[in-house]
Amino acid sequence: MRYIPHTDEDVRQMLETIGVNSTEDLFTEIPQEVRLGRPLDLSAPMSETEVIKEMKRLAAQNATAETHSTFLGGGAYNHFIPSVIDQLISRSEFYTAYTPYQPEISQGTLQAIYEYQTLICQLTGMEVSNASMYDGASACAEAVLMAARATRRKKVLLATSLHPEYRETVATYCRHLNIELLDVPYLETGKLDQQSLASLLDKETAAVVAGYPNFFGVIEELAPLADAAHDVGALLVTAVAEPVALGKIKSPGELGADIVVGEGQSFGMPVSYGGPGVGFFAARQKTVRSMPGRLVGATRDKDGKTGYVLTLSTREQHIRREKATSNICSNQGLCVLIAAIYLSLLGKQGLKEVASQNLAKAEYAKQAISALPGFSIPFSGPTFNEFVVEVPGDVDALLLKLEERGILAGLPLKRYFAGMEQRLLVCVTEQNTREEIETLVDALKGGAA
Amino acid sequence: MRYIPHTDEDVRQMLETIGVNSTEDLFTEIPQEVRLGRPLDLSAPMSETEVIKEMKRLAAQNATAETHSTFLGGGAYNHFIPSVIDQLISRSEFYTAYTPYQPEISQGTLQAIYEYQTLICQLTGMEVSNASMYDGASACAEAVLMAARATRRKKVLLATSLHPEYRETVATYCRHLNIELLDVPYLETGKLDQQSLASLLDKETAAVVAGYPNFFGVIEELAPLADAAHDVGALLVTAVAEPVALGKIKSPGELGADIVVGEGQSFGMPVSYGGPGVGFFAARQKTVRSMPGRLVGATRDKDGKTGYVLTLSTREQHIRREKATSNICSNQGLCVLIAAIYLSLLGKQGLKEVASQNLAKAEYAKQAISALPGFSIPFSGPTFNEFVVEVPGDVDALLLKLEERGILAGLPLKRYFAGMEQRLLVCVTEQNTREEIETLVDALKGGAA
Amino acid sequence: MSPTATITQLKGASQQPEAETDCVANRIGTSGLALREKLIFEHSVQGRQGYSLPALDVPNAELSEALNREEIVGFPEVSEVDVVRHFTRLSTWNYGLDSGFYPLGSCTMKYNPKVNETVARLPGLAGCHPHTPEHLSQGALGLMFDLQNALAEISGFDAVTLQPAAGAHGELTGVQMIRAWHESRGNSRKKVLIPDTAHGTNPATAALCGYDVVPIASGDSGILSAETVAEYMNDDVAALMVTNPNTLGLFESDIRKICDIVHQGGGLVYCDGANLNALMGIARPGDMGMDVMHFNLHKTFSTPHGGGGPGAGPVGVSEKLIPFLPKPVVVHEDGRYRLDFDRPQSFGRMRSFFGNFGIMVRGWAYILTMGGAGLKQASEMAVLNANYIRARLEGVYHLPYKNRSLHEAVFSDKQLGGGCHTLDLAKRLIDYGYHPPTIYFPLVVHGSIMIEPTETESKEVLDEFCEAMLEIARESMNQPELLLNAPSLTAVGRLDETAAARNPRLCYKPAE
Amino acid sequence: MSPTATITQLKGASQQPEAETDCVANRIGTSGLALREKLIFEHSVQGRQGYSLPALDVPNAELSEALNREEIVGFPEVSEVDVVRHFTRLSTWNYGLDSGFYPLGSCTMKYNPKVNETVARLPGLAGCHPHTPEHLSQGALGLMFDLQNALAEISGFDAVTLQPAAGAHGELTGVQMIRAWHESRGNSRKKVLIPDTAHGTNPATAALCGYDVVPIASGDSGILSAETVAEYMNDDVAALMVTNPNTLGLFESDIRKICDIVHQGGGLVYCDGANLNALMGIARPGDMGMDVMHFNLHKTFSTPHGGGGPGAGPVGVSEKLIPFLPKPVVVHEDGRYRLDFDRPQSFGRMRSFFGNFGIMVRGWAYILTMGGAGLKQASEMAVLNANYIRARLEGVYHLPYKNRSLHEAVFSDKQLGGGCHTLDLAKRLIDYGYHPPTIYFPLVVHGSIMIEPTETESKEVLDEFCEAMLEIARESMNQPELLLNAPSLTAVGRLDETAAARNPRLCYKPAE
Ligand SMILES: Cc1ncc(COP(=O)(O)O)c(C=O)c1O
Ligand SMILES: Cc1ncc(COP(=O)(O)O)c(C=O)c1O
Repeated sequence: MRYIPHTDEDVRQMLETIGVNSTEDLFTEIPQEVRLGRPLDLSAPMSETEVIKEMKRLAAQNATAETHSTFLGGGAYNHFIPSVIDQLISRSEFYTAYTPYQPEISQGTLQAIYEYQTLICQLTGMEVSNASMYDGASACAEAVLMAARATRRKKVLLATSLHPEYRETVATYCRHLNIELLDVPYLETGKLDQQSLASLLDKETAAVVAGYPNFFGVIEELAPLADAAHDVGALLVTAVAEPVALGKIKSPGELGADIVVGEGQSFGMPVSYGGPGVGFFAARQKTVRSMPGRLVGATRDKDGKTGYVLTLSTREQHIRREKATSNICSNQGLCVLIAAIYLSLLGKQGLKEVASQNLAKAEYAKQAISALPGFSIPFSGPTFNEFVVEVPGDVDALLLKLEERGILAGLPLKRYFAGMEQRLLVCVTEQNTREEIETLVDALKGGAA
Repeated sequence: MRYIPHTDEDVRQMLETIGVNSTEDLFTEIPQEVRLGRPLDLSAPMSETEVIKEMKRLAAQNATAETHSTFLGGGAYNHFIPSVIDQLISRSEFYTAYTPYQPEISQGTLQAIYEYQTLICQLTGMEVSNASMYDGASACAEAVLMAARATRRKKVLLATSLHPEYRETVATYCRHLNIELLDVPYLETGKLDQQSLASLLDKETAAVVAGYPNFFGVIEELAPLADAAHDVGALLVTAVAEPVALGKIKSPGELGADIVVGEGQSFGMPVSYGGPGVGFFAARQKTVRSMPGRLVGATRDKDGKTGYVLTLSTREQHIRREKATSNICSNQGLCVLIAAIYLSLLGKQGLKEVASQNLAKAEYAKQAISALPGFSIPFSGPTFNEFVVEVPGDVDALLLKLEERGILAGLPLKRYFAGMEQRLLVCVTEQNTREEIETLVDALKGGAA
Repeated sequence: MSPTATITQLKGASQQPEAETDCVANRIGTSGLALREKLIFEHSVQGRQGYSLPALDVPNAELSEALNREEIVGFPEVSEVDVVRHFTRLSTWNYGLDSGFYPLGSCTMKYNPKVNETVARLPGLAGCHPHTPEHLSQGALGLMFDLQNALAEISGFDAVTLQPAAGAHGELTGVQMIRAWHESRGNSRKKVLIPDTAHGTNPATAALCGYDVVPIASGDSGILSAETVAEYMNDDVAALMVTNPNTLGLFESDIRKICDIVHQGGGLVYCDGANLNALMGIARPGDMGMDVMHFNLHKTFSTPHGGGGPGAGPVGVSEKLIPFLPKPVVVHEDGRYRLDFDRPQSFGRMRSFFGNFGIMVRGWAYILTMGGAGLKQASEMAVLNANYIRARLEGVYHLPYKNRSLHEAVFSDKQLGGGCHTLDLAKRLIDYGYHPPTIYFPLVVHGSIMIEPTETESKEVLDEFCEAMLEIARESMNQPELLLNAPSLTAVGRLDETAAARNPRLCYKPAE
Repeated sequence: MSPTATITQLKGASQQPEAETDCVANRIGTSGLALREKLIFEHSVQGRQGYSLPALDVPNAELSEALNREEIVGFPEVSEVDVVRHFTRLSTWNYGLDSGFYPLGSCTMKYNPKVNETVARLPGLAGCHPHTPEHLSQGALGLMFDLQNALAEISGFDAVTLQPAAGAHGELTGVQMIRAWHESRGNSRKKVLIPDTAHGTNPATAALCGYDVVPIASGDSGILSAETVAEYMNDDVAALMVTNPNTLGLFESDIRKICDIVHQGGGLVYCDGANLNALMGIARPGDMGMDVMHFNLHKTFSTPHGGGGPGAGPVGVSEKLIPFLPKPVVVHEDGRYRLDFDRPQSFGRMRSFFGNFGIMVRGWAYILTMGGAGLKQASEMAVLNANYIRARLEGVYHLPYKNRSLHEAVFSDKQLGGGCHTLDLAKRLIDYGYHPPTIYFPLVVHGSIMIEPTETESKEVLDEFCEAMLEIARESMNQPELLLNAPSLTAVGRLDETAAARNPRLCYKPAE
């Protein structure tokens, strides 16, 4: 066994030092009645060759952006990943380290997190960012809990246009905490209905939660939402499932958001069947002590040299136990590093340019599809790189026809929304060439005919 | 340009410091008449996305062991490459460093070379190894030159069964140095003809050069060759194109060889269309000062700590210029590291086991093919993981038929040897499963029918 | 003679700085060249670029001015080489498992196999979009299905969900199911019992599910007694959360009886499976009577910790909890794998999509590599290693609990000399070239030193480490300042955590 | 007070060891934790394994006893984790381009792009066997063909071979062709002219082709004058080997005239193309009248040096040398790529197969990325950087040649104080966190300090480096022992190279 170094002689000597006769004797505290009296029913050990072969067999059964033209978004996005990233995160000092509990030999991780926190603040327009949550959905749930803590209120208004899996996660997290969740409907623009919002908001309301862009790809107008929320002392929570948008659309912070959460997968992580990505979480300075999750701060050593440490940990479970702001312990460490590298590489110009390309390509596709007979764009609001399409005929049959042409045309919305049997969420990123888009349009046309 | 950091402002400031007005002014020493008065006729710069796409397009046009069952050897071998290797050689401290001229910040490279030198000595049964040559063929050529230097003789006997490209390379290197090359024929066993050898050997002979195993996969009997050579004061040079064999067959050193060279690609390097691999070069202690190439030696710092340095460099071109033992400067550094990692992972047991598997699988294939009607094994000598097959009918037509079944069945020998129109060199390694071998045998049978 | 010359002479003489007198046998740490590196923002120069994009091949599009962002203020502008050097240098200030021994107790810092990294990067696995139709993601679904089953077999549970992203997330998933089960029976119990040895995530999780936490003292032996549990058990108790082996490295040998008591009282038993590395192939929490347990793939199943994640925290449950599993669940029907969303009793979902799939791939590669026999051997050797360290350090280091240890050994700093504490020992170990053990946890041991070697460490490594520990104990008697001033070899010295918390600086600002 | 306490106090006081007083502005080097590591052989324990193989699925086979090897005496037996930690630790004692500035003159240590590493590992490129039939390796052949053409365009030559594995190998290839050309004309000239600024590989190569080397003094200006060449030229001279720009970083501005003289005398001109990074898109050796030149893909075309290789040393030739190119040559006919072996006048082959294909892939990725415009910009910025360093250091460092520098600047140690030499400066730069420049080459400069920054370094890096150089020059006056004892921060100090050569220990033996 190449991962276990013990030779028979090692074992003999070690048992002797311990003063027992066999490894069996080390387990005497485990009563016989709870022992497993048989070998585990798993396959025999495989060699490295065999493991790779088996994994390639599995991999070959999956469609990817290499095997298909893909227009899938809806919470996970195909963006270009610079080669630099994998080389840097493969440095074992990063990926084989634990949480940086011992700062003197973890300055690499700690400085990288500090930089990530700063980048997230700059991107979202907020003042403090934590060191990550599990994903966008759980970050959103934690944001709701934080809003309830910070306002000491128990009512939360969730946009119906928020990513449905974020909504489900919020509901799960809130279920046993006496937090009441109410839905805010959307309009024909695909944007949140501000009138309904006004009628739901009151002095009991802890927060309003909206996607930005929302699940339909529509860019919400945040400023009026923030104003409405603030008027009653509630917080505005925005959830950004596609943060590349923030290269092109105003930051939630600038528009008045109080907590900004989202999914960072777009920043250099592969779609990886939905994980791991990284939940980002940023807020205002004044609420820092009710934030969930780890925080890295700058400090000094005894000689005055700058260094970084985990800080404000009295908010956390390992100190505060049942009174902690969250139960989170391990977060998405290495994905934080990926995001920090990606954002450093892209930088001020790059993120703007990649966002502009997403916008332009999606717009190009949207216009072309909207011009197809039988197809329409049900929501009139401005979109970023995703938009909803109403298709003629049977969606599933259409999708199958497109698959035959090597195209994954989009996400059918019927799973999430009753009454959306004919709707697809189509996502176009900088990875889709004009040619691919034109093939898609052509195939939709042919498929619907 | 992401590799060039200069902004316009940087350039302006730098030019000012230099005291010139434009970058153009920096090139004043280049006369106008030799200037290129036009842009280079190359394609426009490509983004990373486009470069990767183009390279994938090219890659998709090549057959590999992933797309075909392959039985190709003849100087390059498909062996399993443990994942550990790529992770370690991707550490930038290794792969982005230069030759370790400054030992105090190159101890990683230097210790790894020292370990490689030791591993090569242990494997070949020799006393000193250099830090690598370009490949097996050029190492073989340098061995001939060294033998001539060491013996002050000018006649060298080359086995006809030595890899033909090694023979060509030796001939090229010797052409202008007054070294006479004579061929030693092979017998029906595929082994070198000792009687012819005896008749060619004389007091003018610097060296006898034989493959081990030879190009036909046949394992030469080295001891009598060594004795015969030594009797007249000549050296035995053995060239090992497939060093995995040394896990299973006696070391050339034990059998009396004086210089052992070979190709190390089998030790963890991909076949990579023929390069880079690594030429290894080992000899006896007494001839160390006439060895070509770099050598690493152990020494101490001023506090007595052990460290490693490039040494005996008075043999080399940068000190001795035209009197150097070779002109080599850069060698195959990173491939040395790969070999050191591979041999450390495999170790004493592993190299033996992988060699045994190669032998057993090749033997299995050889027997099955020899039993096919119309097929025969022309050489009777013992082989390692390659053997020559005499096929019925047209070789090219047969190979094409096998390609259609996804099999690269072997290397046709007619390119190298007149009179071998019907012969294939078939190689079977631990990477070929029994199933693949059986499919090969079946396809040969069907293809010849 | 110039003042500098004097210094140089002093250095040359017997009074060498500590960093250079490293004559201690087997001491791995020494002093070497380190490279400083500023913040990435401090490298920024207007107009530099570290990226490339294909030219836009469609007409440009613009947003209305109200939506359009002008600039991301503060974002860096750097070249590719800046980024590469920056993060390369940062990495060199870290210590990873591949750097050396990393005996963080409760964290199971076992070797992270490289083949796992290779397969997780296969385009067909890393590149599959979570919304890919099921018939085009059979490989991903099949892998998840097989992993669910393997984990069920290893743990003795009846079903497994792979959704949670880490251990604590798994705890929350588990306790949510417990609560859903109680509610399905019209039962609204309010309390969860948690021994004082438990990890902080246990009480925090219970609280997140709206439960009141009732701490139970573990007592002198370090383990829970059935009697104590019986005392606490009543019909307001929804569950007991127990870690087995517990965080002292001790097996809860009354566990069967304890489970019976809780069950008889109408409660359920949650198992914190962080320490499963002691038990594989030997005993199964499901067979002990526990109802639900989280795994940490990033501990027991060798996936890398990544400087704090991503991990994966699958949860196994007994039959009765299956209806409450989070959605979706991977099922196998008619030779096809499918995601089952139609689970009316499910308590909901814990996150988007299906979990940290990339981590599942690594865990599955590990299970395939080890096989059943290999996993058992791993547990045996992990326990052997811990007991060996215990045997070698016992006496010199105070061992508060005497029961046979399983995968980890917990000492205290009681016998250190010179006013040195656990923190000082930890920092001194850094100078010796080791990552320190977990310290000050579990809370029941004052000055706890929690050492978990795992099975991937050789006797030689353990011997060298034990020598270092023994040497440091001697140093605490004779030269305590070596501990009190440690670490002395790292590029930054002991950092002021109090100052960091008093005046939090969490975000770089150019003026800073 | 114990003696240790005294030491500690001394340390705390003003007389801090040098390693801790790094208050020099912009000093990158500092002291940090390093980990020691023994030889891999010293980790060996009988029975340990670092590998796995599938079970043998065919009957075992045995060799006769006469052939069969019993054991590879001395080979290590270690686990996978041993190997990973071993080489990881070794790597940390190295300094790479990704660690920091690496101004090795003549080596063109430009940034090694990461995308090149990615594409070189594509299975379809790395996994193609050299004996694959041509119709199944069109991708590999096409890449080689396009690379040949691109290099020809960049250099102004008529054809290019990719076979040579490195620069010196390319030189040998080139001089072989020169000799073959002479012989084809019944001409057996015996001499090759080589200026004293040339790299050692030039004379060594000429000698390997059976030529006598005639050194030519480059004279006061550092460049060859046409007159001098005319003096040496006669009908026993087969060729002149010249590096342009030469190793002093100076352009050989008489080159056209020199080529004419050599050609008129019946000889050919070889160009050592190591310094092509100064000329791309600006001037082409082929257009200057040179007949043959090697490229170093591992310099000009950004492929990594790998701690000494592998590189690639393609050779470009003018029309008249095409028949003599080594075999095979990649040709394009009827829309297909093919290897042409049928070249009767070829001088032979320099190695197996077609060259270091994996390096060609990287070089081609670089050319695609840069395009023609990018290559020209690279050369311009490389020259700008060298001149900037020259301008900043001139005066403080002695500059032996005054002609305008191109891609590198060569200083001498004449103006260092305190008995310090180039070697001391080099070692002191290490303490500052830099890889030293090339030293003691070219030989024409006594105590040569040869600095080649390349275009991938920013003004900020150059400024910091220049500050360090200036500071060290000051130190040489005021505290020369800082240079003489350098490096002081590395885990090993200055190594005794003389002892190494006197008593060579080249191979580990357990008794050692
Ligand atoms: C005993 C125990 N329980 C739970 C956890 C939490 O696991 P995670 O960090 O994966 O959320 C840990 C982690 O250290 C632990 O040691
Ligand atoms: C001027 C010059 N010529 C030739 C060479 C030899 O090149 P290589 O090391 O690639 O063989 C070098 C390498 O340093 C060089 O600088």
